[in-house]
Amino acid sequence: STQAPGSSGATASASQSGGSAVKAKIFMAPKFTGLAYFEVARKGGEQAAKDLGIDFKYIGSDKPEASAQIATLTNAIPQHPDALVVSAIDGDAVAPALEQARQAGIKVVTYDADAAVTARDIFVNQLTYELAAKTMLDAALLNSPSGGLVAFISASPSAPNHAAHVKFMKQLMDTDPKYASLKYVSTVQFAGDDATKSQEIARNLMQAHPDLKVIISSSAVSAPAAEQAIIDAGKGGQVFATGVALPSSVRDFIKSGNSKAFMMWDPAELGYIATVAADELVKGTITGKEGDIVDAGAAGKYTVGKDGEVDYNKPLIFTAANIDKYQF
Amino acid sequence: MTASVQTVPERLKERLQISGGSAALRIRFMGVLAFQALLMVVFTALVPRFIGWGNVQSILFTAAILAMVAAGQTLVVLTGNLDLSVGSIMGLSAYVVYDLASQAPVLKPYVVLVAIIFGVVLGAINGFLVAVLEIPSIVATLGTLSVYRGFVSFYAHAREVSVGELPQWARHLASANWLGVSAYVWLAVALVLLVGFALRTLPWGRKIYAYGSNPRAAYYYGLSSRRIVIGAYIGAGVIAALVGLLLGAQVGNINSLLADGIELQVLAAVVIGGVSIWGGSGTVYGAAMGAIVLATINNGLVLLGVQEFYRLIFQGAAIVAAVAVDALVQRRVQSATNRRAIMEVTS
Amino acid sequence: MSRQLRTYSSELILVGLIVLAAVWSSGLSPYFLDTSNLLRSAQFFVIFALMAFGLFPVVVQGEIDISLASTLAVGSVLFALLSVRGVSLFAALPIVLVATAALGAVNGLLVAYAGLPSLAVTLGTMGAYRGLAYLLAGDSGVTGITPDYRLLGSSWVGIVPSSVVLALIIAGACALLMGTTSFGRYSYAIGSSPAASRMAAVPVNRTRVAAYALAGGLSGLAGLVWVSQYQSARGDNADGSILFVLTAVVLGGVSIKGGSGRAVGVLLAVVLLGTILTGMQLANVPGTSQTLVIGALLIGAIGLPRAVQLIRQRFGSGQLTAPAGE
Amino acid sequence: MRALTDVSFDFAAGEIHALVGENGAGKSTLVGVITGLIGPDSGFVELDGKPIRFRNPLEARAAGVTAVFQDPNLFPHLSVAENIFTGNYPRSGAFVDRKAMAREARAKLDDLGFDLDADRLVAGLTVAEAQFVEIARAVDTGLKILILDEPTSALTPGEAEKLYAVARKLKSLGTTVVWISHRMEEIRVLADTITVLRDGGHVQTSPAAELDDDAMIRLMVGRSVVLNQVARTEPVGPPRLAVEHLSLPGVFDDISFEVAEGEIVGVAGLVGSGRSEIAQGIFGLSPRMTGVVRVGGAQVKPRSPAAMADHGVVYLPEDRDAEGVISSLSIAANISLPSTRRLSRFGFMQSRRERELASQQGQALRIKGHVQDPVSSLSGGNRQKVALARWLATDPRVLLLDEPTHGIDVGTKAQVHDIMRNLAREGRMAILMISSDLLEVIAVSDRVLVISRGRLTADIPISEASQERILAAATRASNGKDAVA
Ligand SMILES: Nc1ncnc2c1ncn2[C@@H]1O[C@H](COP(=O)(O)OP(=O)(O)OP(=O)(O)O)[C@@H](O)[C@H]1O
Ligand SMILES: Nc1ncnc2c1ncn2[C@@H]1O[C@H](COP(=O)(O)OP(=O)(O)OP(=O)(O)O)[C@@H](O)[C@H]1O
Ligand SMILES: [Mg+2]
Ligand SMILES: [Mg+2]
Repeated sequence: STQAPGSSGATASASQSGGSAVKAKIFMAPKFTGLAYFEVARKGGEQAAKDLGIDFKYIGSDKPEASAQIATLTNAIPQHPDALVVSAIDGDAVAPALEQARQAGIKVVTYDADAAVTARDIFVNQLTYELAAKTMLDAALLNSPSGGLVAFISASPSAPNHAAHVKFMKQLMDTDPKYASLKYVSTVQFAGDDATKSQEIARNLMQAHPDLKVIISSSAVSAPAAEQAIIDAGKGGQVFATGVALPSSVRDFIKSGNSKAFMMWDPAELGYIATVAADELVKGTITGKEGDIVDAGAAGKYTVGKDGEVDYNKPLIFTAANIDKYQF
Repeated sequence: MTASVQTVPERLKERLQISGGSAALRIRFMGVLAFQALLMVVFTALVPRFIGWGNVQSILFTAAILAMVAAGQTLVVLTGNLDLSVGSIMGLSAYVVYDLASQAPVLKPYVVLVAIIFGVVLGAINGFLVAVLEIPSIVATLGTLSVYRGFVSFYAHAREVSVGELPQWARHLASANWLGVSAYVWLAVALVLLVGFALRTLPWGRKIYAYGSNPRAAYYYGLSSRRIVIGAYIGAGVIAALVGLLLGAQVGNINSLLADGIELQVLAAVVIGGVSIWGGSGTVYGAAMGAIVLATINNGLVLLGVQEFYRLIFQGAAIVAAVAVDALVQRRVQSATNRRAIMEVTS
Repeated sequence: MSRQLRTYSSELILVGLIVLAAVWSSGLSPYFLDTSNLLRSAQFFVIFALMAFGLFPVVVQGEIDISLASTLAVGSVLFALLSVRGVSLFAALPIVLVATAALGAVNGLLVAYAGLPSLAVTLGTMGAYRGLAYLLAGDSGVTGITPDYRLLGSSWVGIVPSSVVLALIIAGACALLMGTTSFGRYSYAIGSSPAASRMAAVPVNRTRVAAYALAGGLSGLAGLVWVSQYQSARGDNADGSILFVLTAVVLGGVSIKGGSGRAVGVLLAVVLLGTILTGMQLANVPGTSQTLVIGALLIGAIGLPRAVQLIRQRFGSGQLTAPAGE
Repeated sequence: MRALTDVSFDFAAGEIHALVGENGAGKSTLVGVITGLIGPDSGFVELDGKPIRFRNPLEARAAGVTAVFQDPNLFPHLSVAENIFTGNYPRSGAFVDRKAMAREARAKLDDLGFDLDADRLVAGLTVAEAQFVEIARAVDTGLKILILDEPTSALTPGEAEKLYAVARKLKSLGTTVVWISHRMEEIRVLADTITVLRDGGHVQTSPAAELDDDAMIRLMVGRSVVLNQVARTEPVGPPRLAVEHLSLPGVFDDISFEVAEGEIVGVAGLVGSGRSEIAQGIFGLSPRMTGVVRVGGAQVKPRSPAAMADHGVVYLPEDRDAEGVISSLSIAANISLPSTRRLSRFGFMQSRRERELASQQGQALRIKGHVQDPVSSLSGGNRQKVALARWLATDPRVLLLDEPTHGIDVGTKAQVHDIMRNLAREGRMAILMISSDLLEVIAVSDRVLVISRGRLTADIPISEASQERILAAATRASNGKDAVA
């Protein structure tokens, strides 16, 4: 047989708790623990838990490895949570574990990084890849209004969101007249979310391309680290790093005038919405089909789109004018 | 049975003197230099900008941190052991020390001192596990790698120490240029020379070489293996803790993963630099050159616009090539040696 | 009888620890003692177990191989590529096993015939093979694994997952290989003294290469388990897991200096680590504490016997025969 | 286990005091106890009438007691000078004064009459030179006791002479020299007093003049042993091993000889003359060797020890502990190691057959101890027997024995000789025996080959062999040409 024994029993117990007045039990699993970004998203989840009366737990390994996350998820299932809120470190690899969870009656919401479509009910996407790409290029133009040469730093060759961002940015620069002033270095460098490595690459990129104007990274570790390297190399204000960054890690750069803009979204709100969506799935107010509406109160209402995707799509560009508004 | 005879043929003696010994060991350092020169020639031919002053500086800056940690690692490798926990010590020192300093400003002037204390304690724990509890070093420091890193993560709680919280002098140092060269490069040069000098002229250093060359002989000579090994680990720990501060200041936003995984790069630098993984031979200068070789490879491949995969493959090949040269030299030393006992420990 | 007890003392300690860990885990989490869950969790450790059984003979021979996780990645990517290209599993299996065994054999050749230190060699090939895996996998990895490749990871023999059965079979084969064949005899001899083994007409180099090839091949097999369980293959598969594998081997009583250790110990160590990790994860212990516990366990288990001995010497007979202080 | 039991005796000042005893009698252990390397369970050492307990050799050294231990223990990557002063560096301030170190080392070597460059790395030294470094290291001004544990076992007679001179000079300066050796003749010429140990116990201490060789041996082994030559009774058979024009560049050149079935051929020569290398070459340990090797008339290629063992050619290495046995494994595992394949069925070892084989060999060679005991628990002589037993278990045709009785006491020695004769006569094996002990070569061989500087300089029938003739050949360069270029 290909069916895990005992999983049907789990279904029964999970559906009993659904819909009743019992507190929903929701686990949030980031890619891995210890990263400030996920910690901010966790706060959002905890806020939602407070607002909606959810039994909320934050689980995960501190190892940035797919197998570690799979272990975490596998061991979450027997604890019978009502829902899992997951940022998938490897969307395909965790899919079987998530499918197993769904078979056991557990609702699955992904946030930040999606898993295979069949493995989850809803994906709360912070930004569509294309919008993220656009926003990053906008931030690049804010830094270097006259355009110039752009280079990319990604996390790893196997991070699908980074790869998609780069693909769209290249496309936009090639086709969109708005970004025509920007050119790009075709080879992507990889820093594995490591600050030291990011700095080394930033320095080497500046050497490799004397006319380099902007380094873009969708890694919240690499972008600030690259900016730091630029400043330390005495190129602050001439070369710019931008891309995804927590405001707390770039506040000094922006205030000192070395950098004009970074971008992100509000991870707390993202975590909030994802948790709310999970709760609504558990309660049965939504099922995850196209057209359902996730009502996250003050955080807004979002319509479920194709393939269960909910687009949060509220990019933030941090500039000297607004950075103090964002305390995360 | 009292015939007076010539011992070993004179010409054999000469042969031994040339093939064995110092010549070969010295050639080892020249080997790294030659490899570096070859890299530079190739890269310059492919990308003329490679040899520009700005680029050279960039390479040296990258190499500086690695070279310093490698100098510490060399102390341990010379004793025939390994320290896989240096990255964790760096991360722990950087995060905890800077965080303490930003929480309790009275500590700010003592940041360096606090880091040294951390280095001594963490290094001594490693040394104790290896020398007293006799846990093979690779196992012991694999354990402390996890434990020290676990401690930082525990302490950090996913928070970052941001650039603004760092002491001003540390930030200044990270971007300072002295005589047109980054302060870190000067610090690295100073540290490598200092460690090299200490290894060469302090009894402490000579005992490290002696112990690593033949631990059994050291035992017979009454050298305390415990003191020597713990001393080497403390040296490596203190250097790692101090360099952690430098790296932290350089990175700016410090999270609990700072320097995670750097131990393999450091080990690669040491191995490429011709420090024998069997202990007893090699210099910190070689290890520093090894760091420069690694930095050069990374830099050159970025300049060439080569994909990440090739960097991994190229670096791996460089490591294997370096140890191959090392083994050749080692074999010469060995072949020139009494097979019976003297080199037995190293084979 | 007492001789038997002494011979298997490290295994007995492991069994004791497993019992303790199980008691502790069931105290931590009420979900621990759920058999079907335990078996499912066991599945997760199969990949590490296979690599550990590959590493075991290498360590017995006094060498090390830290490139195995990279070899696994090459293996999983190759399996995935062949699957996507419609090659049947039975054709793919020998191809990949030979390929990964060849990668292992390269390590072995460099260590045995060129006489290079194994740590340094495999440090180099760890990077090189990882690069190779990325190269083969392309930017986004390989997905769309066909069902026949997934059977191993999703089928059950009675109530036991097939992959767990596979791991047990490999454990048994490994125990036989090391305990009763000339390869095993040679391995222990080489680990105790390579020079003396050579003089005793032991084919040292060939035995070494064989051990490395076996390690590579078993990592390739672990790659199949990976593909079958996770249905995707990327260049970074199993990155970083070699530390866990090494921990298991050493914890299993295999001396890192070579010459001693048994397969049953390695199996017990994997079970122990699995028990502890599963227990902690079921209790949602933060990842950080898990790291700390494993690190401390490694140091404790290996260092404890010596610590006890030292304390006994200090306070017992008052005699120190070990090298005294300066 | 007790290595030493209740040993008490005195060393007088300014004498050469020989310490003799069988292998495993506890001589080296005693040295360890005196110098603080090993803590005694009970008892004490008195120096100048005061009880003293050194915690390590450095403390002993500070009190004027040093030892040159049995196995060379030097630091190969360091210079001669540094080896001499390790742990005891001349300093200027906190630093090691490297110049003074080199200078003092040179002075010391000159003083002792050793011709050795202090700046050379120890890795490049010969055995004898390494031994000189150890001695130079041990000898110091104000030395009260110098203990030398088998200092001449690796030296040529000429080199040993130098050492005798050093010992006598130290004695004249008031130092007590404790001399441990298995060589009767040197004890005769050197010792003032002789102490005999047996089985970890003290047997007797008496002035050298009052103890003749026979009495000494009787005290050592508890019976008298003579190295007697047994006349051969059977004719030798057809050639078993034949080698032609064997050469290994820089080591030996153009070696040709034959060994017949049932024959024991002794190989004499100075240390480093290349005897071991030749035997190892035949055993497949030197792939670069050229020439022809025939076993039983058929040409074979010495590719590896495993291949040669398959052809029935086996080699007993001279370094028993590092190469002859695997100490951590059991006696049975050691004996069966080269026979694993033969003891396997369908690839699996049959432990019953293994045990049978081991105990059968153990009984034949009278090996002490249970077959499951680790070899590390055995004494040197018994280890040697284990090393031999594992080959005999493969039923070989040609035995290459390298210093088969090196460092073995007289009692066991005679036993080993009997075994060899037996193997040749009854077992019809061809035996090539390398030995530095000329008395042994003459006593056991049917024919003597002499190697000098990598060349075969003489092939002497036993009827014509004498120590003088062998030595003359051993020191002659054939045709003025050296193999070592
Ligand atoms: N630490 C120890 N504990 C118990 N027994 C030991 C110890 N060390 C050595 N032995 C045993 O003590 C005996 C004496 O060994 P020792 O090395 O002193 O002999 P020796 O007289 O020097 O012999 P040789 O002439 O071969 O050098 C041997 O049987 C040895 O196996
Ligand atoms: N101390 C040494 N250092 C370097 N090479 C040596 C040394 N001793 C021997 N050799 C090499 O080995 C060759 C022969 O040595 P080998 O050991 O075979 O001689 P041997 O006659 O068997 O002496 P021994 O009695 O030491 O076994 C020499 O020509 C030399 O090349
Ligand atoms: Mg002795
Ligand atoms: Mg010899």
